[in-house]
Amino acid sequence: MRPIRALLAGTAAAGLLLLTACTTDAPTEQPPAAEKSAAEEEPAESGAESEWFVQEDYDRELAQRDVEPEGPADQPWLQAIEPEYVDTADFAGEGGTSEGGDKTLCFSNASVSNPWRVTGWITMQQQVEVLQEEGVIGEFRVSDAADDDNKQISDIQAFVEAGDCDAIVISPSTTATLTPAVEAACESGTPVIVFDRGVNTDCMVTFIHPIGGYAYGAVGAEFLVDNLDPGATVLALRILPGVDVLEHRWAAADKVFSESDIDVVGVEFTGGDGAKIKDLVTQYLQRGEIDGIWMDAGDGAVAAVEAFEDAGQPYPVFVGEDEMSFLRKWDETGMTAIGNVYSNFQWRTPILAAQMIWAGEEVPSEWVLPQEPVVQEDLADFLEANADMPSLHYAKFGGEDLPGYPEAWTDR
Amino acid sequence: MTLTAETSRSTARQWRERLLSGGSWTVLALLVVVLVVIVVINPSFAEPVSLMAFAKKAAPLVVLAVGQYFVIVSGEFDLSVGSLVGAQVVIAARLMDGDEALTWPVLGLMLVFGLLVGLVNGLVTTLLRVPSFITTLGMMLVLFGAIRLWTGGAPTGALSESFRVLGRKGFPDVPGQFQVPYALLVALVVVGFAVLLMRRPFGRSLVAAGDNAVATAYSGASVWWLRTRAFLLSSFLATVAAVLIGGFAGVTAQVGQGLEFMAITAVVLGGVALGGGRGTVVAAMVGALALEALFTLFNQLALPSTIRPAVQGVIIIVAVAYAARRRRT
Amino acid sequence: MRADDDAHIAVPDPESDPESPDPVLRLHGVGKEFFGTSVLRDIDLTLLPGQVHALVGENGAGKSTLMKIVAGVHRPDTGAIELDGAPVSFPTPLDAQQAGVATVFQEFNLLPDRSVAENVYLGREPLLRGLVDRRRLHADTSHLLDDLGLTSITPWARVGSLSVAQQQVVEIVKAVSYDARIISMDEPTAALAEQEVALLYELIGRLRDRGVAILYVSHRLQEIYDLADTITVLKDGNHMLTAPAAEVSPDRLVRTMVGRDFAGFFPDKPADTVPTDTVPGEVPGEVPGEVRLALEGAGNQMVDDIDLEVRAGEIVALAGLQGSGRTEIAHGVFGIAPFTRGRMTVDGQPVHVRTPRQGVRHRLALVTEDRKSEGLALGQSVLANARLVLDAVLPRASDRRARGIPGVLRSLAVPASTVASAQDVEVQYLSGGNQQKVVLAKWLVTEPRVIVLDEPTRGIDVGAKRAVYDLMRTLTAEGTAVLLISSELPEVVAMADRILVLRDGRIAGELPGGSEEEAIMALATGAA
Amino acid sequence: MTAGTGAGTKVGTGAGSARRHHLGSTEIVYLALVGILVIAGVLVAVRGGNLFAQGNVSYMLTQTSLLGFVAVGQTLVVLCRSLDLSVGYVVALCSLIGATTMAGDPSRVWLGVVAALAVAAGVGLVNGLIISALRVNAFIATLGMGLIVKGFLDTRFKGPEGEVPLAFQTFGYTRIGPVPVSTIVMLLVAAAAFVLLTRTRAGYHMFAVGGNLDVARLSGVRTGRTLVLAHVLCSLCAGVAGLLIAARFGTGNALVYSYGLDLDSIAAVVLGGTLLFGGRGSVVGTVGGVAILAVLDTAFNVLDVNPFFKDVLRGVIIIAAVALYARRQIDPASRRVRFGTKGSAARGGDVA
Repeated sequence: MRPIRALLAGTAAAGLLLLTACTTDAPTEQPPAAEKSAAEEEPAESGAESEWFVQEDYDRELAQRDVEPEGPADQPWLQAIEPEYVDTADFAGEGGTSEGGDKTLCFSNASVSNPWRVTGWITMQQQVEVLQEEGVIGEFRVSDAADDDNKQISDIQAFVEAGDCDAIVISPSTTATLTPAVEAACESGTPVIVFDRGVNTDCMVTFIHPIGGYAYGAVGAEFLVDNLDPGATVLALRILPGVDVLEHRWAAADKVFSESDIDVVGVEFTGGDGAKIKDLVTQYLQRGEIDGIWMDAGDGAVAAVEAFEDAGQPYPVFVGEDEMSFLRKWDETGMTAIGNVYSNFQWRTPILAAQMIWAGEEVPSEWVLPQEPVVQEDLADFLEANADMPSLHYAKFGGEDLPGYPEAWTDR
Repeated sequence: MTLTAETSRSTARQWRERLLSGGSWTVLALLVVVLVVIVVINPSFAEPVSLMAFAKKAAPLVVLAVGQYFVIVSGEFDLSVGSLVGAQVVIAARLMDGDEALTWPVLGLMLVFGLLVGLVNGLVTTLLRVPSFITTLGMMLVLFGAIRLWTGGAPTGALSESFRVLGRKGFPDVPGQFQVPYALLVALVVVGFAVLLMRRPFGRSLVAAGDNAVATAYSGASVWWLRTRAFLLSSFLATVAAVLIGGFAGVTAQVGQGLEFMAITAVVLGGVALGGGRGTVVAAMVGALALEALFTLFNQLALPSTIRPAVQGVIIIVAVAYAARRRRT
Repeated sequence: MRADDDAHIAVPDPESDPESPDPVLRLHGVGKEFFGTSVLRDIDLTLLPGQVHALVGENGAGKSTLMKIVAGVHRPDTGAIELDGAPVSFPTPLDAQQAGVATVFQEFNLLPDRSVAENVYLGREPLLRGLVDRRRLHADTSHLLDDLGLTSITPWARVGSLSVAQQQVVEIVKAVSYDARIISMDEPTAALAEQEVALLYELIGRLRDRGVAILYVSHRLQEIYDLADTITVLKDGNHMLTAPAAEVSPDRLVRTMVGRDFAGFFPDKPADTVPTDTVPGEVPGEVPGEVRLALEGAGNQMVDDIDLEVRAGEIVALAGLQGSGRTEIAHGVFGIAPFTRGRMTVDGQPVHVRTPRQGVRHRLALVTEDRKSEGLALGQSVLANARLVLDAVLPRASDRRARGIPGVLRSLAVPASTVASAQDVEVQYLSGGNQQKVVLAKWLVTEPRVIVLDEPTRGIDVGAKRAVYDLMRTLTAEGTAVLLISSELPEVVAMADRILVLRDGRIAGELPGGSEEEAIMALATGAA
Repeated sequence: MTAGTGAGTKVGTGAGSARRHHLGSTEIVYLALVGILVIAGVLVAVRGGNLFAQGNVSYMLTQTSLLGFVAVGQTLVVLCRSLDLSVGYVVALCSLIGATTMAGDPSRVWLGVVAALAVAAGVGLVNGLIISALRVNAFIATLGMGLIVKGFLDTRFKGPEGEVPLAFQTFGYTRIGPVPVSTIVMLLVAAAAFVLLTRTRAGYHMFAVGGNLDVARLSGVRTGRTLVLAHVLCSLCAGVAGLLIAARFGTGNALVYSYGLDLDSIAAVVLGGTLLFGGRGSVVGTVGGVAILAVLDTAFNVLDVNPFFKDVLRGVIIIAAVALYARRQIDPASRRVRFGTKGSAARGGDVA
């Protein structure tokens, strides 16, 4: 970063903070936050030093990548890494209105506001249908919070209040904010299953998630480090700040980059908007070469690739996601790339977990699903398997054996 | 650009006066200052390739700002354009699903849909007398929900290559070399068309209606139809912008979000008065360019992206306050 | 009939009369200029408590300006104002109000969505322990209303739900609530129906009994004699007469009001009002003097049973008091508030004009009474305004026909510099006269067959007036039918071929052009 | 709709009392609320549920509180013919200021509350001053202020931050019967706003400023001060909403600004019968408007309706409601009528 630019940015930032000074008040009122803020005012955003980075979690997740998961290899959604099983016999047969079959399953969904969630949500519904056919599930009750934590808290409260849920599945909108509501749900005695993002409690019967954000972020960063020469430039594109799963991804990547010779020329928030991504990449390309792109989620990856095409630049080494549009673009262009995976098939697992809990089968208390990126070698297979799928579909959706396949995903 | 030398000479003085008299002056100065600072920081920005890339990126906002200008100058608001852009891109992607043969039929359908939205906005505002802020806010919600209802939450399908040409390609079509983006040509055509339209009876009546609806009605104008046509134009241009944005970057779930506020901000930055009757379409265009230039500047300054909205907010308020001060004295 | 003796009548000096109370408000030699034009010269006015002082005069005589000086809206350029014998000046209307000088303007200064009590005490709500004491608010209002005998109005009634007369009364009540010792009223009955006036009379009577000095501006002779103790007549900004009402006969009052030397001011009627054949294009072959506009039994909510004819080349004037239905006829003809009954024909063809657009299509034109709110888009250029009708109704022909605008503007004696910069200069920066010329121009370029001029010379300078009169002559010479609405009787008398006098929404009678102004006044006021 | 134009003919000295009673918009709002409750109740019953079960009722009430706070504040500024697009950001800001100041320490609760409200009031003050003193259009001023706060939030806070002590979380979770404490507090705030508008000079003056600025000024109302006060109070209400968020989340969260509270609150205010152009309206109506939205939310939730359909219906309802109010705004009484009419010609029908 050129000094003059940093200076200008610093001046602007300082001026701005002066302008917004009325909102910060005296530091004496916020002793715990005050020290941090000084570091954060620096224009450089260093994930590895941020409050989001926890070395212990980072190490664990990175190690988990190499652990052979337990469970059926052809059903990754039932696999678990280093599971510690808990006994669920207490929940078996007990609970609510129905004995044996026709249980009421309640699901509090954060939202279906992005393609990843839409794909997973379809998979989940298909899985529920299977169990409904089998007579395991009677009613499947869903509340969609439309990304509103406050509404989701109410939704969960309503499930608890209604009292007739035989299990409550929660996909939290934000980790920190839903903790009290989830705790309240646990206290009601109904088995609680949390998946995707976590909460700051371990009261639920099982917490289902892929390995995690650190692994996700590190995989991509390591791929770039491995495939780029020292001193190569990388642009990091992020969706938005403040969401833990996304912050973990960047924190890990930043850690990896900081330990390498890669030069991260920019970290930008894009909101996942293709137009903004393409514009940003184009502008970076005007200022110099970009050798690699790291993204914290695949939304709009194709727009980033196109920016290189339109600028007449060679393709970068690219870290995308297992979204079909990107996989197809990757195949088309033959660039060096990796399709990161935040296992979409995890949307099936909570339903199956509920079935297991009702049956009194033991489940892992923390159900860590495998999370394997799509690499060049697998690419052709995934493309073929998902040939009819829409462009914003996720390759590792894990619903191929469900009866609704493929129409449920193609004709949504 | 296509104006003859004679007309441009005769209008030059007139423009200068208008720019000095209203708030338009502010934004032109802002644009120049921002561009100069960008070039100082990064001289390569002045290269034709970079400028053309800037033009390509800015084109959709210019088109949207022109559409919003028609509505604002007639004394109304259109908050539905962002949702409409999103809806149109998603509709296009889903209906054509990458099929080249469907490009034109789908474009036709988009046009019809856009005009329908504009017509509803216009008629509800003028005949049912619902304030346009509410009408278009409602329309924004309806479009947002309906389009997701239709696609199950995330866009499906793909845009055909020929659909994307306008927003993505240029002439000559050699990547990385100097090219005149089609988006720039579209924007120029739109601006030219808008400038001509504003010099037509329709344009003058529209501004007059924004200035004094009673006097305009008493002069024989159908004010409701004038305003409805402004909404139709806004929706039509939102459709054009959708073609450009969809072409530029393809389909993403977030496409179009927040564009209504961007467009209104651009128009207001251009010195066009909210409430109508004052400001030129060229100033609205300059406002859009200034806003885009500002974003580019932030980028060039490597300003942390989190702080950019704050700087943007300060600049908008200061610019409008400055213009208000000028008008008062 | 014009008598020389009423030019200046001795003003009785109230101070010399031991019987009369001390004056509350005195104006000494007050004068006011606008843009170099003197609108008031050396006015003396003395208001006594418990007396109604009528201020009369034609439009443009300076009544409104004088009222606004009293109200603190304008400040006098010369002269002094004394309140209770001490000199005062009112920088803002609020200051005047707080000094006990309240003014009830024609346009309502009320919030329609608030209650009577809330309006009356706005800004001075009674408090009890920091909160508005609603009980006292209502009680005080109630008390005020009772005091004034206004039992029909409740303090909590929403003002918007009241009749116009009641709203007028609320305005006055608000003035009274300031403990106003002087209340001036600008044509308080102008917006009232006849039945509603009684309410106002009653109120004024009670105010007088309370010792309030009332400055009452009105055109209606009946009212003046019903209410006033003293009458002051203004004419062209000059103080003509102040005398006890009982001492001024209606006849003399009218003469004092209208008496004016206008010799040579109005352009002569051409010897022959029949259109000549010199006009190219549109009118050849027409039967001279054919009926252009005719109404038969036309009416709506505001006017009833209107029969009138305007022939090509003829000027027909609609005279009458403000609120008598003149403007409403114009609005009916032009489709702003269409007639709901009767027949209307243009050039012998029955027409239904439901919107101004249809009016323009039938080649009618209306120069509205209120230039600023109904006639012009003030922020737009002269040219844009001048071609507004063309743009709005005849867009295809607009560019071609707009080329004639500079010529039209020049023919109306618009300054050459303004014509040259017509494209750039916003209308709001023009003088009233030039603004009016722009309004006229926008209609002339449509080549109307019937033009309705509603108060075309109101608030414009003498030169512009003359231009308007010349224009009317030119138009009639070209075979246009002109319907003139005016409160300026000399104008009506000198310009019109026939005069229809309206009273309370009906035609009270027809007089030939050149009739005596007194005769018109008599018909208009119902004195005849 | 039959306009009572004919009735105005005899308006004379004795009118006013004889006028037939009109339904006010507040009454319409509550009628609509009852109607929607009945329809939703029946629909839910048909599906075998009970909309009025305790769980659903408390859900409904909980949904009202957050938007309720914001909408009550928004009512004040809308009455003044202004609007506030920054409320969403203020809510987020105050949730963070509150939570970080409390820092999990029960003894600092009051400090957190004071800090959050002080910051909120500061934002409102700046909003009000920009609008009244710098004469920047409220739309632009508050949009810009929202962006400024957003920039601050995104820069300063990297995610949920701060910790709310359990004692304060009760504000978000405690219920008395089916009624959440937060709803009670919201109703108290609404009641305070009601008192402000109906019992204080400041409130009276807000109506005047929104109704007709010139009349207000001529009557000695300090218009600028009134507008600033409305904005400060609006932001304060948003600040309380932020504290509620903090109490419910146990922490502060910047992403609250993406909930769309700004436009939702304006929609609720207008749905509650307050005129967007100021001068007419009530907090009671706003609470009704918020309740309507909450009932819809609850019914959709119980009926398991697609969340996107909710947006569609919400948009339609807002437009329809305002169209209905607009129809009723034409006051037949204040129109002058001299002669009876056979038609019902509206004056200047062409002027939109």
